Amino acid sequence: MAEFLAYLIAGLATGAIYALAAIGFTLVWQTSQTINFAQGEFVMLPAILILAAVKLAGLPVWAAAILGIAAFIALFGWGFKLVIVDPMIRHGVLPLAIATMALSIIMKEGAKDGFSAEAQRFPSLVPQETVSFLGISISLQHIAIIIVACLAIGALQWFVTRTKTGRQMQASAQNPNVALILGIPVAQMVMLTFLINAALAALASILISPIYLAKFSNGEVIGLFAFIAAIVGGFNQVRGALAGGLIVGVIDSLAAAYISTSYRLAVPLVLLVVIILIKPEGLFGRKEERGV
Amino acid sequence: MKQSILMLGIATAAALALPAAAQEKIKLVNVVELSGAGATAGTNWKNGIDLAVADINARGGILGRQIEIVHYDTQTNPGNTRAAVQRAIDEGTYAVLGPVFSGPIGASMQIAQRAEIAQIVGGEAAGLTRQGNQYLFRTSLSQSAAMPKIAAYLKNTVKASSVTVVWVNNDFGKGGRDAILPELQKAGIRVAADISTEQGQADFAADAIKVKNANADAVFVYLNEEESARFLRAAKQQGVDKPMVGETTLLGAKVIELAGDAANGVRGHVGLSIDAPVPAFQEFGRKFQARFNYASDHNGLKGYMAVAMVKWATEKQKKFDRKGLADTLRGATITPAEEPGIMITTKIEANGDLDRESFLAEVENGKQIIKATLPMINP
Amino acid sequence: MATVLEVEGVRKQFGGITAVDGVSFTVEEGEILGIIGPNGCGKSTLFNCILGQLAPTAGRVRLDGMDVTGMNPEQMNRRGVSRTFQLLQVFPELSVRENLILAGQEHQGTMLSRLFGARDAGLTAAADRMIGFFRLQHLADTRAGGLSYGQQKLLDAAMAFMAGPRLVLLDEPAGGVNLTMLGDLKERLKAMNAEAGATFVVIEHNMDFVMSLCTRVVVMAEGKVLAVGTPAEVRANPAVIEAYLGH
Amino acid sequence: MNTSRFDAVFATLVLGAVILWFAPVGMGRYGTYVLSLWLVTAVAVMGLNLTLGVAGLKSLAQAAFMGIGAYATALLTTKAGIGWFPAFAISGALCFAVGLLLGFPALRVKAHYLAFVTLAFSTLVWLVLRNEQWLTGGVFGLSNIPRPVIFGIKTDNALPFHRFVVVVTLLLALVLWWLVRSPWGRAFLALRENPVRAASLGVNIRAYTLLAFAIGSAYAGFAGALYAPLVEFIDPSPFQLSASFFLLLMVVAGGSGYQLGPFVGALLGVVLPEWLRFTGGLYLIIFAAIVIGLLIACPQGVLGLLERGWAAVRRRPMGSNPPVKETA
Repeated sequence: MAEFLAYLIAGLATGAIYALAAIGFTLVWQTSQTINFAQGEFVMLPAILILAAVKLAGLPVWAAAILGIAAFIALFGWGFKLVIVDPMIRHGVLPLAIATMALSIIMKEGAKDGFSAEAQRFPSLVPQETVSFLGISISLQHIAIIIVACLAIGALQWFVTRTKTGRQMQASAQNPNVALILGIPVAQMVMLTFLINAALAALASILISPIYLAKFSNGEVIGLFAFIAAIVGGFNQVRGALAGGLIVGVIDSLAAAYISTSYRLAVPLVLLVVIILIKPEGLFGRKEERGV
Repeated sequence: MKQSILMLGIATAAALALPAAAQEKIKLVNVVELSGAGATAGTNWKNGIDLAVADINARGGILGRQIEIVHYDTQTNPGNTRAAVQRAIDEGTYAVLGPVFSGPIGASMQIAQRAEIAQIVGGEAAGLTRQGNQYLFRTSLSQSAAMPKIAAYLKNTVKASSVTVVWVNNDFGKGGRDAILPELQKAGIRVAADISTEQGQADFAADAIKVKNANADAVFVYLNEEESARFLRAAKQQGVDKPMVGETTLLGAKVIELAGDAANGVRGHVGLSIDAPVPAFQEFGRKFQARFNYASDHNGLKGYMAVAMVKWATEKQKKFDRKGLADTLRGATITPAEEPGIMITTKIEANGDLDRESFLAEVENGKQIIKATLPMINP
Repeated sequence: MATVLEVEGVRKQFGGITAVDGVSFTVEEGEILGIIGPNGCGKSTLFNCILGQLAPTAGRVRLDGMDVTGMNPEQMNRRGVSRTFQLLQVFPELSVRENLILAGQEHQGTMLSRLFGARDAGLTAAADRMIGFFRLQHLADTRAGGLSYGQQKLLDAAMAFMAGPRLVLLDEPAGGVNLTMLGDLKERLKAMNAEAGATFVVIEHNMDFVMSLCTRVVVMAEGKVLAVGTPAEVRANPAVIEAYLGH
Repeated sequence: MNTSRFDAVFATLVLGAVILWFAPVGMGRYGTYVLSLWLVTAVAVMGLNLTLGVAGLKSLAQAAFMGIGAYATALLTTKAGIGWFPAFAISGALCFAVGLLLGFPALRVKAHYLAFVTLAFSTLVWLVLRNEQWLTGGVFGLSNIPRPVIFGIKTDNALPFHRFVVVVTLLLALVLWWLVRSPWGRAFLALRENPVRAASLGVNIRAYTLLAFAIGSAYAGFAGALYAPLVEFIDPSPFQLSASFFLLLMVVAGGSGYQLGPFVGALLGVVLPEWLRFTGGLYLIIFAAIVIGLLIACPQGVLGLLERGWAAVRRRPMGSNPPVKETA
């Protein structure tokens, strides 16, 4: 039992990170009906930018963090929408999805050539200590990740359902034409979605890099798992992404524990296929009516 | 008398070579993983080569000719590796350096063999040198040489009767795991758990819990440097308190830097390490740090040595003969006295395997401390 | 005259909203039946229920006396029911002739014979006859996407006739078509009815168009059938006048 | 699309094959190898172009199917001692069958779920190739894969093997050219452009969707059957998910739906990075930036760009106006 609890908490912590990244998929999906194949790299890069500001510009950590995050949100929230999404979205979703694949190559190679091919330590906001509970050790970092991620997602959910701006943002994403008629500033709202996506990615980056170490290739794994999480939870719902992330994190952790470790990766994928076959809109997704 | 004739010969050769040096450089192509899964290992290897080339060129090159080094990325893909090795040979490379990963080596070694050009690689998988390829040379001990030493260490020094094996599921880790299991069996050590992890894996919490629950006397960790560091941190968080035993990739400076406290107490067998009690290794480590601003792993040392092997054999045969280079290397013993770049006496077996001294080490207070030096197997 | 299509008590609900509420009517062989009604009265939803694009919540649809409720559009098509859509739906990348061949090819031979047989599935002559009938000869090899809107509407209708169907359902064939083209379209549809004996159901907004084309008219309002009769009868029906002119 | 017996695509394919037959003379083994690798990649891209460009289905498993074909051919020719030609046929048939099995449940739901299912499938195939060492050689791969012997002529050297690849690629391209112009090709196109309308014309959506996916996958199997003897060594890494993404990128960059698009796309994906090597370490960044720039300038890819340019050139001297649509 204690053993199971240990796997569960480790899985929840990892899953919380997947959830943060998965929300990015759902936000971009809602606004542009496309899949951002660079989402994993979005989580990789902020930590690298912060470290670059520390090592190359000699800034103190807090200043580097502010600068790094601001630069990231400007480049990959605002810039991403303006330079990549806007010119291509009119031509259908496929060229855009392909462009994000190319973008992921640029981000990965840029981080490697511009900064380092080596993994780097990343400062942690939380002490690297463990507490004992029911005979198992629980890392404070894991607890912090779960809490911060859930708070951030909760805040986002509150924002989109309870505030005027949030509802306008949601309306713009779901039906831009109607939103436009209702006088909602759709362009700004869509931009806001992309900024929130970048901010959440930066948050995930800061939470995870102390444990994963900052490295140019980290996005590959995070991107894949976040994608699985988004599908499992449902592509069109914020809460779906949260649930999907936690489920995939826990399943992965339990798979490592109780199933052949060399086939560990297969378990979340099989889950994904099963979900698509029995509940294609995802566990918590909204059903999209078959249109004529 | 004999010596002076030799000196005269070298002087003549140098004099003859000198005019050519101005216009003709000797071209060396390094084909290595600079992107994809092998990028970190490959970049270290490349940097080691760049350092060696800079050193050698500063001292007048090989037989008076400067080295021109070209790096080709393989994207850690066998097809691309083959293309790049073919290109290197078509462009007249003197020898092929790299790659580091066994798959890409396997895809490209027949090409160098057919062209009768020496290929000096960073791979450690045991199978590479069992195919009768006369042109393939390693730069480090093969796993089949290193693993018996670890099994003996686990049995005699750690006194473990059961071991958990944690390995990375790529050619490096799988090769090591396949090599250690029979050795453990021979030594009468039980394998409590056999845990496979992914290349580039970031989250080791579940693996660490599994290690803890297996509750063996010791843990044998065979991962690449960064994954080693992540694993050690996760193991510390989960309260794993059994001895962690490993190979070069567990005890390197890189792991200590990344894992911090969690690396303390880690011990094992070290082949090439910038912390080893060999002044040349430490000197290399300082030069590498100064030039690239980070600590080299064993792949950096391997890359440096690969160029030194080319230099030594060329000066030995006193000409730039591609086939002769391989013939000279095969079965040779290179000492640092003859060629400082080799750093440690290295014997090259007929099949391309290496034999050299290695070390038993332990990490204490963030420093790698060498506890014993293990002799060569067939000196 | 035989009854081709029989719609009996068809109802379609979306959540709490009833879009079609117990509609019944029949279509007799050789007639042109019009369905009219204000926007949002459920005409297109009714079409979709008849043709299997949507599954009706209740009610039956019979084709030549056989129950075809809930069959999918492909199966309906193979049983001889064709349709057009409210919005223009031709294949812009194909030429006019290719569009027509495509519209007929699935009714020729088997999957294998279509793969290994003639490239045009033996339909070039039939397609050219149809092109001639709709007077599109000069455009036969033009990309359909390059045609004017009205020309595309003609092609759209022509495609529905390509397989020699038993019944054709036209959803707003006149929508967005200019006046000259409209006359052409009506005249061609009438000719189709007269010469080929084709049976149609037409949904239309354009009253004049319906009244001059159709032999019988069903008037719908708020998901229900308000009146059925000849154009003259319907025009004189007070309930219809109320529904159309009352607001 | 027109139904005349031969057209510009046919002529280009045959002419291209003739040029490529002689191209590597004096080119060196490296150049020859890159040309062969380009054609082999183009075969896989052709298949994906049918699946995606013609029928509009998004498959993320093309490299995995290529892996199945490559491993099948490698195992059959090394361990089972079967000749290359039957191994080639079996590889394609195997991928076709697996495509049907995979596509059937996936397409039952909704076409775009195929992307998700193939994503999972792609990684599962990679796991099996890596873990089942007894069969696939695992991470160590399979080596010494023989090259075919045709009518007693060995293709061990670069040039004969290249010419062999040219012929096989030409035949495969012509089969696809023939298929796209058949009623099946018309139905595939209808699927992509407007599946609802296609269904109302009696097109059996499920059967054609499944066939387009399975035939596209079979082409990946054929490409794998060529890849294994070309490299003479295979391990799981070139068949990873990222490789499937890369093939998708080539389809779109070359010009999705254009029959010559795969050759242009594979040229971009295989030859351009090799050519860009002179730029040193930044070559992949430059490559990716070129792709993004291309897609921003013209989302229809290189051939779309050429077509647009050609139309502009043709229009000007003739002075005719582009077709105008009446507003709806």
